[in-house]
Amino acid sequence: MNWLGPEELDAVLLSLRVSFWATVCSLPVGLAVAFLLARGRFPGRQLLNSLVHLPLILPPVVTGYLLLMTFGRNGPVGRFLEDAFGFVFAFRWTGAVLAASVMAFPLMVRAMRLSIEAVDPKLEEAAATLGASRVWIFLTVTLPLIAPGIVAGTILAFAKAMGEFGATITFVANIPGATQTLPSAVYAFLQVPGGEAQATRLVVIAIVISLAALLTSELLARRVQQRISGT
Amino acid sequence: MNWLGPEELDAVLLSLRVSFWATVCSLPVGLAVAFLLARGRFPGRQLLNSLVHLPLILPPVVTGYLLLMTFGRNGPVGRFLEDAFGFVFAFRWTGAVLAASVMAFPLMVRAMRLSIEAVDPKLEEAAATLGASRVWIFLTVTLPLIAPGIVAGTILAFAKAMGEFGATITFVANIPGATQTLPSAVYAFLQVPGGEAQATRLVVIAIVISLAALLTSELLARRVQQRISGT
Amino acid sequence: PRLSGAETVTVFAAASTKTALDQIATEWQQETGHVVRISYGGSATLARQVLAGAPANLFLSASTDWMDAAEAGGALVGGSRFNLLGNRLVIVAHGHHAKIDPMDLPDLLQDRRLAMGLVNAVPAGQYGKQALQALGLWHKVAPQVAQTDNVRAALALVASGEAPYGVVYLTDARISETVSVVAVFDDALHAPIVYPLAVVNYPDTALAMMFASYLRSADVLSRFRDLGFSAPGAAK
Amino acid sequence: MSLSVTLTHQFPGQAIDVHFETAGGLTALFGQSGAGKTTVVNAVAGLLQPNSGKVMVNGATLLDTNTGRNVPVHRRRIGYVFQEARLFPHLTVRQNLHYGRWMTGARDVDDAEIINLLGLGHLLRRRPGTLSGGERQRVALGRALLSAPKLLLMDEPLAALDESRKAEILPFIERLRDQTRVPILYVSHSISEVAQLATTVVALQNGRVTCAGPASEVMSDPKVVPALGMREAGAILSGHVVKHHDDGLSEIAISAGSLLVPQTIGAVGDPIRLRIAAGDVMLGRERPVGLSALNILPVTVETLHRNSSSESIVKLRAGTDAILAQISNRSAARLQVAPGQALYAIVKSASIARRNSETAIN
Amino acid sequence: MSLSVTLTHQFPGQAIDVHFETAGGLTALFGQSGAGKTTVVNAVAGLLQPNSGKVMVNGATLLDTNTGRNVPVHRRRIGYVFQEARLFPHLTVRQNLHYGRWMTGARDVDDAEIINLLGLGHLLRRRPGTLSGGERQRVALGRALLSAPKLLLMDEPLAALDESRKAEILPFIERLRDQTRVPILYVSHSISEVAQLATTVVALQNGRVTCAGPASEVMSDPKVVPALGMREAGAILSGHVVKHHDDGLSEIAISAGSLLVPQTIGAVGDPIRLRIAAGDVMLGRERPVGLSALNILPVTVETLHRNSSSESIVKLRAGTDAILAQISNRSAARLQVAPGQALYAIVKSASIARRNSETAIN
Ligand SMILES: Nc1ncnc2c1ncn2[C@@H]1O[C@H](COP(=O)(O)OP(=O)(O)OP(=O)(O)O)[C@@H](O)[C@H]1O
Ligand SMILES: Nc1ncnc2c1ncn2[C@@H]1O[C@H](COP(=O)(O)OP(=O)(O)OP(=O)(O)O)[C@@H](O)[C@H]1O
Ligand SMILES: [Mg+2]
Ligand SMILES: [Mg+2]
Repeated sequence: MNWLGPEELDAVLLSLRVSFWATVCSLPVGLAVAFLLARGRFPGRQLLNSLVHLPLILPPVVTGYLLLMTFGRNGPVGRFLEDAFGFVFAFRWTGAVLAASVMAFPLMVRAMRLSIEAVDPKLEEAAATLGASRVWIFLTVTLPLIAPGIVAGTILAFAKAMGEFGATITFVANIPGATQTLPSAVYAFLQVPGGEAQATRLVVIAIVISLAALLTSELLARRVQQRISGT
Repeated sequence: MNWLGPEELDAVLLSLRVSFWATVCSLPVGLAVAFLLARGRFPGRQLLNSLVHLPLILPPVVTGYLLLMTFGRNGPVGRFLEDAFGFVFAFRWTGAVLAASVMAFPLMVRAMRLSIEAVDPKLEEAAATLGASRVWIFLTVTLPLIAPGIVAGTILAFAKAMGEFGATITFVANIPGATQTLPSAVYAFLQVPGGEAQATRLVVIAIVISLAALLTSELLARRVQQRISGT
Repeated sequence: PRLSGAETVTVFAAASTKTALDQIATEWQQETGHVVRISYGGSATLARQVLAGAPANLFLSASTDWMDAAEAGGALVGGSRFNLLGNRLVIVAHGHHAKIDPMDLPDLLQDRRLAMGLVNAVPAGQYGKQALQALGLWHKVAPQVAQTDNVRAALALVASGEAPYGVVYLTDARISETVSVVAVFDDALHAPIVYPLAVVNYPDTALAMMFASYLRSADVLSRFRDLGFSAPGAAK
Repeated sequence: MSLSVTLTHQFPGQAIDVHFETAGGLTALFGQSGAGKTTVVNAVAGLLQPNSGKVMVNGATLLDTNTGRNVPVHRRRIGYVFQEARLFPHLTVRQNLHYGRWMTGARDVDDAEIINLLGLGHLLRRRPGTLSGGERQRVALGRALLSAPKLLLMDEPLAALDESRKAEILPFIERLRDQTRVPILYVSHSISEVAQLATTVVALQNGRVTCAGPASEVMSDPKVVPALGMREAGAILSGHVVKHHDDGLSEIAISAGSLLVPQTIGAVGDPIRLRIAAGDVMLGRERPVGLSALNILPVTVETLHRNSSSESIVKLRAGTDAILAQISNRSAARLQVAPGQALYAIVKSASIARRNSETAIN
Repeated sequence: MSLSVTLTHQFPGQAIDVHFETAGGLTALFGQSGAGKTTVVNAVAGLLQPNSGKVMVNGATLLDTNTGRNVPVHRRRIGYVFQEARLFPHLTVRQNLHYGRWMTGARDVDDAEIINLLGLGHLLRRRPGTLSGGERQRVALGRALLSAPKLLLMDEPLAALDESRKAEILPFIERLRDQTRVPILYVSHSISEVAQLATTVVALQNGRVTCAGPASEVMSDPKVVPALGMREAGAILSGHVVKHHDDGLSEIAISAGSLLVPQTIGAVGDPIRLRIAAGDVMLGRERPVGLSALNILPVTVETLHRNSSSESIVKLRAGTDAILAQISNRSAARLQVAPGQALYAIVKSASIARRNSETAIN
C-alpha cells in the first residue's frame, strides 16, 4: 500500500486491532449482561440497564471524560488496576479498546438481549428434563439459538468500534502508533484546509474493512439461520 | 427551572423535540428497511445493508460533513428540496432531526430486523390461509409480534438522538435556540474554562430524560411480552 | 429583551472564545436591544459551514488558515477581515508546581506524556509544535506527545494528572485550579496567535458590520484582555 | 363439488408424486407418518410450491404450473386446520376465532354454534399461550370453520381431543360435508374417523397414492385393507330410518332387511350411513336363538380372503350390500366357509351404534 | 416402585387439586381436554411450581412444599415426552436423540433398538425443522427414552402416529413397564392404549380426580365407566400362555377356562393380559353351536347396570375374573338377565386379539 504513509498504515492496523479486541472482550461481558437483563429479576436490574445505555445517551466526549476520571492513572479503578495488576489503560491502545467497548456496549447488549428474549423457554425446559443444568442449557440450547443476536451484536460492536472517535481521543488522546486510530487520523486531516483528500482515503479504507466484516457476518448469520430452520 | 438559563432550557427543549421527531420519523422508514433486509431477496440488498450501517462505521464528523455536502444549501439534494418544496435542512432544527435519525438508523434497523427474523413464518402462513393479504398479515401478525423489537429500536434511537453530537454540530452548527441541542451545549461549556459545572448539569438532565424514556420502554416491552406469552 | 425593530446577528465563533464573547455579546445586546446568537465550534467545522452557506453573519476563527480558506471560497465580505484577538501559549503542569524552564521539559517528562492539541490540525497544537521546534526540543519530546482534538481536552489530561505537562493557551490555563502555568512561551517562538474576525457574505451585513466594529472598539478589546486574551500580533 | 390434485415435488431424500380426483364431499388422506399427507395439503393451500402440479377445486384452478396460474394463498378462501395449532399468540381466543371473518369480511357465519360445539365459551378472553393442547386444537378448528371457507383442509384436527369431544364434533363435520358444497380434505390416522366421515379415501405411502376410491369400496375391499395399513376393515351400508322404538332402539332399513341400532338422530325416512366393522360380525350356520345379539341377517359368502396366518376376511352379500366378517381360520375351516354358501351374520346393535353417525368411534 | 402425587394449584379461573398414589407400573392419566393432565405431569417434572404439593417417586421426594424440598428439574432424571414435540431446532435428529445421554453421561442405553423401533434411521442427519408431525413425535419419544430416565412422563406420545406405528411402539412400552423399575405417567385419550398399558388409571375432571385405581378394576366397573367418559368399558383378564396352535391361534388359560386368541408373542407359560371390551361380548342362554366365535365361557350374572335408555352393562363372573358385556335393554329383557343367572359369554378370538399386547388397538 504505497499510497498510504507509515503513520496512516499504523492507524489502520491499530483500528483493526482495537476493534477486534473491543469486540472480543465485550462479547462475554455483553452476553452475560444481556442474559441478566433479559432473564434476571433482581433489584438493581434497571440500574444496570441504565448504566449500559449511558454511553449512548451521553455525548462521546463526556463518556471520554468519565472514562478518564475513572480509569485514568488517578481514577479509582485505574489506580487499583495499576497497583494490583500493573495494568494501565491511559495512553495505551488498551485504553482505546476500553473506550470502543464501552461505546459499543449498548448496541451489543441490546441485540443479544432481543435474541435471548425471543428464545422459547419451553426448549430450555425440555433440556432441563433431559438432565441439563443451567450452564449446560445455556451452552447447548440458548447460546446456539441466539446465534443471530450474537452475530448482530458482534458486527454492530465492530462497526461502532471502527467509527468511535470522541470518547477514544478524550480518554487516550492521539499518539501516533499507540492510540491514533483511523477516526482520529481522519479527524486530524479534516482539521486542516485541503486535508479532505487524505481523509477520504482513510474513510474509504474504514468503509471497506467494516463492510467486509459486515458481509461476512451476514453470510454467517444466514448459515446459522438455515441450520436452525431446516435441511 | 430557575437554575437553568434560558439558553440551556432552549437546548433541553430542542433536544427533546429533535429526539422525538428523529425517532418518530425514522420509525416507519426503519421498519420498512428492516423488513426489506430481513425478508427481501433483491439485488442491491447488501448495498442497502451497507448504507444503513455506514453512519456507525464513519466518525460522526464525517457523517456530518457528508450530510452537509448532500443536504446543505449547495448540496444536490439540499438544493433540490429547497427549490422544489422550499424545505431546508441545513442549519435548522429539522437538520438536527435528520442528523440524529441517520445516526440512530443502524441501531433501530438492527433491533427491528432481529425481531422480524425471529417471527415464525408459520403464523404468517396461517394468516394467509385465513384470507389476509401481505399488507394485512404485516399489520395484524408481524407487526404485533415484533413489538419488542420496535420498542427496543425506538428507545435505542431516542437515546442515540439525545446523545448525538458530532454529526449534528457539523451539519447544523450550534446556534442557540435554533440548532443547539443538549450535547452541543455541553460541548460548548466544555470548551471554556470553568464550564464543567454547567456541562454537568446539562448532562444530568440528558440522563434523567433518557432514563425515564428507557424505563417507560421497559415497562411497555414487558407488558407486550406478557400479552404474548399468556394470561 | 427583544425590542421591536430588534435584529439578530449570528456569529460563528471558535469555541475557545466562548466565555469572553458571551459576556461581551450580552453587554451589546443590553446596549442595543439587538440579539446575538453565537454558534461555537471548531474552526474547521465553522469554516466549512460558512463555505456551505450557513446563516452566519460573522466568523471568528481561531486559525488564520481557515479564515484564509473561507476568504478564498468567497464567503467573506471583502475588506472586513480583521485580526481581533491574540493569545499566549503556555506550559501547564498538574497541581501546584514551580515554574520551569521549557528547556528542561524533556528531562522533566522522562517517559511521561506531554498533552497538546493535534500538532498538525489544532491551532494550539500547531503553535506548540513550532515553539518546541524553535527551542530544538521537538525531536526529543515528539514521541511523548499525546494529542487531543481540542485544547480543552489537552488541559483535561493535565488536570486529571494523566499527563504531567501540557501545552495550552493562557486563556484556558488561567482559572483552572488543578493546573498551574509553569512557563510561558516567548511569542517569537511561533507564528503569531491570532483570532481573525470577518463579516460573512450573508444577506443583511449591516448589523454584522455594526457588531464587528463594536468588537473592535478599544473598550471591548481591553475587556478581552482582562479575560486573558492578548492583542493580536502583539508579537513582531 | 369436486377436488382434483396432481403434484410432484422433490424434497431432499423424499419424492412426492400424487394424483387424485374426487367428486367432492370429504376426502380422507390416509397413510403412515411421513407419507406426504401434510405436503399434499400444503400444496392445495398454496403454502408449498410444488415442482409441478395442478390443483382444481369446484372447477376453479388454484394452481397450474403449466400455465403459471397460482392463486395467492389469501385468495384461495381455505380454512386450514394445521397439524400444529398455529394460533396467533398476541390475539385472544375470540380474536383468533374471528380473524378469518375479519379478513374476508364474511359476517354471516354464526360463531355461537361453533363456539358452543367446541366448548370455547369460557376461553374467549384468554390468549393461546396458556391453553392446554386440546383447547388449542379446538380454537384452531374453530378459527378455520369460522372463516367461511370454500375449501376445508384439516390435518389431524381431532388428534388431541378426548373421545367425548370428538363424538360431539364428528357429527358437525358430517353435516358440513352433507349440507354445504365445501369440499373437505381430511388427514387422519383414525380408521373410525375416516370410516364415519370419508366420501373418498386416498391412501398414501412413501409419497405415492397406493389406492384411492369411494370410502365404501375402499374400506370394504378385503384385499385393499391390509395395504391401507388398517387393522380394521369394515363395510359401509346406506339405509334409512324406519322407526324409533320406545326401548331406545331405532330400526334402520337396509337392502337385506332391517337393523336395530341404538337410537339415532334423524327423522323417520332420513337416509343414514352405517358402518359394520368386520371384527364385529359373527357367522353362524343356523339362525341362533336365545342370543343377546339383535341383528341376524341371512347372507351369502362371496369371497374368502386369508388375511393372516390366523385370520380371514369373508366378504358376504346381504341384499345388495356387502358385509365383511373377520373370522379365525379355524372357524372358517369349522364352518366350511366357501363362496356361495348361505350363512347368518350376527351383529350386536351396539357394534353398529358405535360406528354410526350419532355416537361414533373409539 | 411407586409414585405419589399431591398437588393443588390455582390458575386464573381453573383450580387444580389432585392426589393419587400408585404402586408404580404405568399410571394412565385420563380426562377431557383441559382437565389438568398436562398440569399434573408438569408438576411431577418440576416445570410447574404448584402452590402446594408433594411428589414422591420410588420413595424419593422430588417436591415437598411443606419442607421446601424441590429437586431441580435436571436432577429428577425424567424422560418427558411433551405434548408438543419441543425438539431442539439447531440439533440434528441424532443429536436430539443423544442429548439426554450426553447430559447425564448415560452411555449404556442401546440407541439402535429404539431408533429402529421408531423408524428414525433415515432421519438421523436431518434437523427437526422439516420433519413431518409424526416424525417429530417419534424423535421426541426417542429422545426421552434414550435419556435413561428414572421416571417416564408421556403426554399423548402416540397421538400423531398411525396405527401400524403405534402397534409397534405399544409392546415396547409394555416391556418398559414390565421389565424396568421405571414408573410411567402416561396421558392418553385413547381407551385402547390405556386399556393395554395402564396398571393404574387416574381419571381427572375439572382439575380433580374423579376416580383412581387399578386399571382392571376401574375399567370393568360399570358404574365408573360413564364417569370416565369412556365409550367402551371392558374387563382386563390375566392369564398365561398354554399353547401356540398350528392354525395361528394361541391358547390362553384364564380362571374360567381357556381362550383362543390370534397368535401372541410370549413363550408357553408366560403371563399375559387380555382385554375384552364389553361391546364385544354377546350373551346366550344356551351354548350356541355352528357359530364362528371360538370362545364360549360359562358365566354367572353379578349385576345389571342400565347404562342408557337403550343399553345395559352386565357384569359377569367367569371363574375368579369379571367380564363385562354391553347389551341392549331389549336383549336384557328378552334374556331376562338377572343377578345369579347362568349364561354363556360369546367372544370372537379376533375381538380379544385386537386388544391384547401383540396386535393392539384401533
Ligand atoms: N397459566 C395458565 N393460566 C390460566 N389457565 C391455565 C394456565 N395453564 C393451564 N391453564 C388451564 O388449566 C386447565 C388444565 O390445563 P392442562 O394443560 O393441564 O390440560 P390437559 O388436561 O392437559 O388438556 P389437554 O388434553 O387439552 O392437553 C386448562 O383449562 C387450561 O386452560
Ligand atoms: N423441506 C423438507 N426437506 C426434506 N424432507 C422433507 C421436507 N418437508 C417434508 N419432508 C419429508 O417429506 C415426507 C412427507 O412429509 P409430510 O409432512 O407430508 O408427512 P405426513 O404424511 O404429513 O406425516 P405425519 O403423519 O407424520 O404428519 C416426510 O418424510 C418429511 O420428512
Ligand atoms: Mg403431517
Ligand atoms: Mg395436555
